[in-house]
Amino acid sequence: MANVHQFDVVVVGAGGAGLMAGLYASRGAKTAVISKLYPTRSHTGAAQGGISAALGNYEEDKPEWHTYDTVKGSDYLGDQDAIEFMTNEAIDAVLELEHMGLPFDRTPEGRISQRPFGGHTNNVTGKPVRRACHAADRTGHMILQTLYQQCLKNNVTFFDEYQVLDFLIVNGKAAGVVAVQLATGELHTFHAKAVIFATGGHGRIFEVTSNAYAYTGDGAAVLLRRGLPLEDMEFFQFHPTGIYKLGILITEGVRGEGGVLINGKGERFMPKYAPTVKDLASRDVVSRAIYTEIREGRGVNGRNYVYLDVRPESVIKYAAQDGRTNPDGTPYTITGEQVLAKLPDIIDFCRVYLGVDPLTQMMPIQPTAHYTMGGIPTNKYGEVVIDDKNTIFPGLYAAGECACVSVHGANRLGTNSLLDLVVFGKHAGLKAAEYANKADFEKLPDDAEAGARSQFEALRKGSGKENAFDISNEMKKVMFDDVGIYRSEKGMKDALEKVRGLKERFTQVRVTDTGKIFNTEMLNAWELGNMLEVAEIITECALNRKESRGGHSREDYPERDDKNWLKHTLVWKKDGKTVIDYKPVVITKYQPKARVY
Amino acid sequence: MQVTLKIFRYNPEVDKKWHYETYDLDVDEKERILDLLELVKGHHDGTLSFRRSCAHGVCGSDAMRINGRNMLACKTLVRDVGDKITVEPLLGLKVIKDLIVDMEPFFDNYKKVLPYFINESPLPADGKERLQSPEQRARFDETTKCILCAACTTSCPSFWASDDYLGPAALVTAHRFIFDSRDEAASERLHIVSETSGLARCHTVFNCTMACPREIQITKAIGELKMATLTGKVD
Amino acid sequence: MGLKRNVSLATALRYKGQGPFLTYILHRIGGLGMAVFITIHILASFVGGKAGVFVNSIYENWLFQIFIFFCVLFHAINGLRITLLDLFPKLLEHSREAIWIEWAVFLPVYGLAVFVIVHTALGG
Amino acid sequence: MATTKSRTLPLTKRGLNFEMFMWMITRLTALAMYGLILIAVIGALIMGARTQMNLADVMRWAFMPNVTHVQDTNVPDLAPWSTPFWKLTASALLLVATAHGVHGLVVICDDYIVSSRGRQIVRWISIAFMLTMMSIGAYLIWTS
Ligand SMILES: Cc1cc2nc3c(=O)[nH]c(=O)nc-3n(C[C@H](O)[C@H](O)[C@H](O)COP(=O)(O)OP(=O)(O)OC[C@H]3O[C@@H](n4cnc5c(N)ncnc54)[C@H](O)[C@@H]3O)c2cc1C
Ligand code: HEM
Ligand code: SF4
Ligand code: F3S
Ligand code: FES
Repeated sequence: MANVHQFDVVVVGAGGAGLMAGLYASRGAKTAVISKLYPTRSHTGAAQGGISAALGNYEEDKPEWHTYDTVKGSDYLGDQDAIEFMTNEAIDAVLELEHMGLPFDRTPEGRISQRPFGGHTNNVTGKPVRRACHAADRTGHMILQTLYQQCLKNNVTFFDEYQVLDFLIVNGKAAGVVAVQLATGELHTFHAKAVIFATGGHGRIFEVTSNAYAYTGDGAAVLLRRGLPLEDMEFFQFHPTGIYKLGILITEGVRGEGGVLINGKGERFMPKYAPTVKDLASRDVVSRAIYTEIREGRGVNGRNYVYLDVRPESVIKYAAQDGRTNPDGTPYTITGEQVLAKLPDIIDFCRVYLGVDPLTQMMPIQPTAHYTMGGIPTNKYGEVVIDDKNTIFPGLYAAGECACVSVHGANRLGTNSLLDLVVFGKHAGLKAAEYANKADFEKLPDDAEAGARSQFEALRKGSGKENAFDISNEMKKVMFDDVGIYRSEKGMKDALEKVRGLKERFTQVRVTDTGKIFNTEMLNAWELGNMLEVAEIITECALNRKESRGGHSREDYPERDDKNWLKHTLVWKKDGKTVIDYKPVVITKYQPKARVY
Repeated sequence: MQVTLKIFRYNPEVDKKWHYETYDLDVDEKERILDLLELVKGHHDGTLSFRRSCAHGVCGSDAMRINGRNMLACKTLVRDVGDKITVEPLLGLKVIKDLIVDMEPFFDNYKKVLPYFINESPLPADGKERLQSPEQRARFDETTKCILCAACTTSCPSFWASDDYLGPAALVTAHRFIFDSRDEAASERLHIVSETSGLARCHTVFNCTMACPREIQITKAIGELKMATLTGKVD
Repeated sequence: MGLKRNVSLATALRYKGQGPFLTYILHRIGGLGMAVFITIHILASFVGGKAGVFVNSIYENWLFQIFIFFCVLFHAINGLRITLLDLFPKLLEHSREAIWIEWAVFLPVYGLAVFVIVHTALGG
Repeated sequence: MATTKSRTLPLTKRGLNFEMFMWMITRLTALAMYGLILIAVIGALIMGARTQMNLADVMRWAFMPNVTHVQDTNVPDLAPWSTPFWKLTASALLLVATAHGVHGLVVICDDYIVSSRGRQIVRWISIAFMLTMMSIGAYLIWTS
């Protein structure tokens, strides 16, 4: 075989999680980072608002509060040991990023600046607390750049524009991955002792989404096909504020800086739903509030959107009503210039895509598909676990959005994902290197590429009756409408049928491009296959969970049901059939109680 | 509205020479050029190839020439360019297929300017962050915005003349570190950017600044670098 | 194999740059024009004789004068703009205005000069 | 408050090399040319150019205040136009303009010629060319 590469550790994905893992793994073992995009194109770069850590640079804050907020945010589905682990590591993780040169915004004292974010509170007073460390409204961009730069500094080996298609298992252990080099169309086998998946989420299965084209659930689908389980796939987060129709995200930071939601009648409606923290309630709560307003006819012009208002005069007016103050106790005020300085990209998006200037006009927004809470089950060291007893799969690791630790449970708090990337990316990298230094290479199977090749061949053989683009659009629509913010038995059953039908039709798709060089048609079709796979699993898991919790909210079962459903879903694909099982939630300090904001 | 989309096409495995292909589409004026390309790929010709990811101008995948000027396809709306649209690959980089160009020389130049934070001094005794005033932070804010889309570098006549020229993007990166009060390798970087194929090749053409989708004042940043080599002032 | 990376002059000139791209091209033409002309002029004066007279006759030609005066004036005014912008990088933010001012100065002066040259040429 | 240690690099640490030095020289010579041209124009006006010369002649003189440039005009007395002062001014302009112009040519060549050998050759040729032009020019100024 011509294209075989041997590395101790192979990292799949070069977003925040992959780069952090690559950086740490490469210090202890020979490491390669493989990515289907140039690393700096990864979706981490789109993250806007910030990364949370209880630095307390403005006011008192502690990791315990951060832990509790996260547990509460997760609607008690998050594993509390893992959450505690993450929030305790948070401070060092953020400081480490600073030491790597990340240009955080600064306080007047020269320390890292922080802003309030949904669900982050002072546990004593219940008031929002400034916990999100930020670099303007492009924190993720800065993290991505900084980590990539540090990888270059440390001579990490990159394979840019290689798409991983298959995961190799030998003797029940990880043995490597197979990837296609986009520029040549050649298959490459990466022989490895340890493999870390950090491929990001799958938000592209929804019509209105803040997610990148690359978010097609590759990692999850590849492992699913190889018989590994996925966890909590029914939990998907809808962010309350996406640009109307386009889904482009308007960060929660806008509300952190004092922006408020306004319905079609010109009323501020969040106090009705979350009397204490109002517009800064947790995302699932705000998304549902917006939907309720729209459904009860209070959308703007009877359409399915509302307004987000960050005009300085409105901010000052509502801040005064809320009694919000500056750190020194004076009433909170803001000017147009300050808004522009703190949220330059958001202002830019609105001007470009909507022709709306947020400093003088309100922004039309609607909830948008945003974050994958579920994913590849791991423990807090990033080791992939494969059953309810947390049995470790030797040599396989996962981190970032594609993984489910689970620290986000049923609903992720804003800014906790970036934290998740750096904390668990780092530990996955460390563990993988440690493992690789003890383990031996498994012998590669004779035809390692066979699995990958046959997947591609199937896509060449279809009758060509069906069009992939149309299938993709139909899937997105049905998933957004029926497996979106509000779900019901009937809607989801219809959706499942539809998705299965689409899967069937997908076998009739034929890729017309027969070339090898940048055959993006082939790759897109393969990705559509992954999306359909994931969409089906999500729908099945969601149908199965008969309660409402966090991001999963059912009209037919509107209450949380801790007696029957305080457990993680595990799902396998066995001989084409979906198998669902459960795993207990780790509860240490915080017993479930009703969640009010 | 009815638009005519003319696309540069080149498939190395079939074509000897590149050509243009024209598509008539019915689209909304608020659609992105990227949406149009997706539509062509989905319904007219699946072989059309281009890079894209974020679809809202933050990842830097889809810089290309639209009506003769470098832009991001996902940040340009139909109403910004009218109903006659021509899409071509970036200039000065080798075309691999259709709108996809070989980005390696671009990233090679980026890597030349030590594009990473360097500070080998001990950390503050309390183990916390290195201090930096908001003013010091603001000094290099502009150049931290770069998404490495290459729109600037491939609009620069000096880069067209030779890809040896570091190009505006690499210089922007150098600026980001040289003017960061915490960084300690300003001198090394200034030596690199003042080499023959560095600052001296910039003739204040401003194509870069006009092309930058992140609205970075690139020419100004380069100007500051030039003055820094002469005066030694880096704060 | 891919196409070459080379950018032909024709393609380069088709790039839709804005004001400063145009001035850059003209500046280069102006600089080159002057350099070539001055070299030839000095050499011709040095050699003298028939060749010198011939070169000077080109140089007396009004069409040539329109061209070379363009080179000189444009290069000088644009050069001043570049020099000022370069020495005070802060001004680079106002490049658009600088270009406007430049044309506002250049066009009347050059227009007047062309008028005078043509007038002289026609009037004897 | 954050550290405020001065960040001015010493001369050897600025990356100030031939390229950047010449970059500055190009701007300085540009300014110098403006200065010299101004002197020439003011001088010409004082010496009565306004009534005795046409625009083209003034321009010619301004860009190179050498007496041969006013020989074909209506100026009655060439003596004030050919003093050592003007010869010096003309020589200064010659030097500055040649240095500026030749380096300009080098810059243009450097844009397109990438091999360091090629660049070396261009440099030597231009130095030779520059010296030649300067001597010929000086000869013309001081013998006219
Ligand atoms: C608009 C937006 C704003 C956000 N804002 C915030 C915020 O303010 N705070 C916060 O905490 N979180 C935020 N998030 C969430 C957070 O940014 C993401 O969850 C996180 O960046 C995911 O990082 P990752 O490393 O897991 O994946 P990514 O950064 O997406 O990286 C995935 C990588 O995997 C590679 N890859 C994928 N498939 C393959 C394959 N088959 N073969 C090879 N490589 C592959 C890709 O090339 C890429 O390099 C935001 C998300 C979005 C979309
Ligand atoms: C008042 C007079 C002049 C001014 C203000 C001036 C200014 C400038 C400046 C600022 C540059 C640098 C351009 C850059 O780096 O992009 C330049 C370049 C140049 N100048 Fe001049 N100049 C003047 C006269 C001359 C003369 C008399 C000659 C000819 C002998 C000349 C020939 C050139 C050439 C060939 C270049 C290089 C062009 C390029 O790089 O594009 N200049 N000039
Ligand atoms: S400076 Fe601007 S144009 Fe250049 S690569 Fe960066 S973002 Fe793109
Ligand atoms: S286009 Fe090029 S010449 Fe300079 S100002 Fe920009 S780098
Ligand atoms: S697709 Fe990311 S910049 Fe256009």
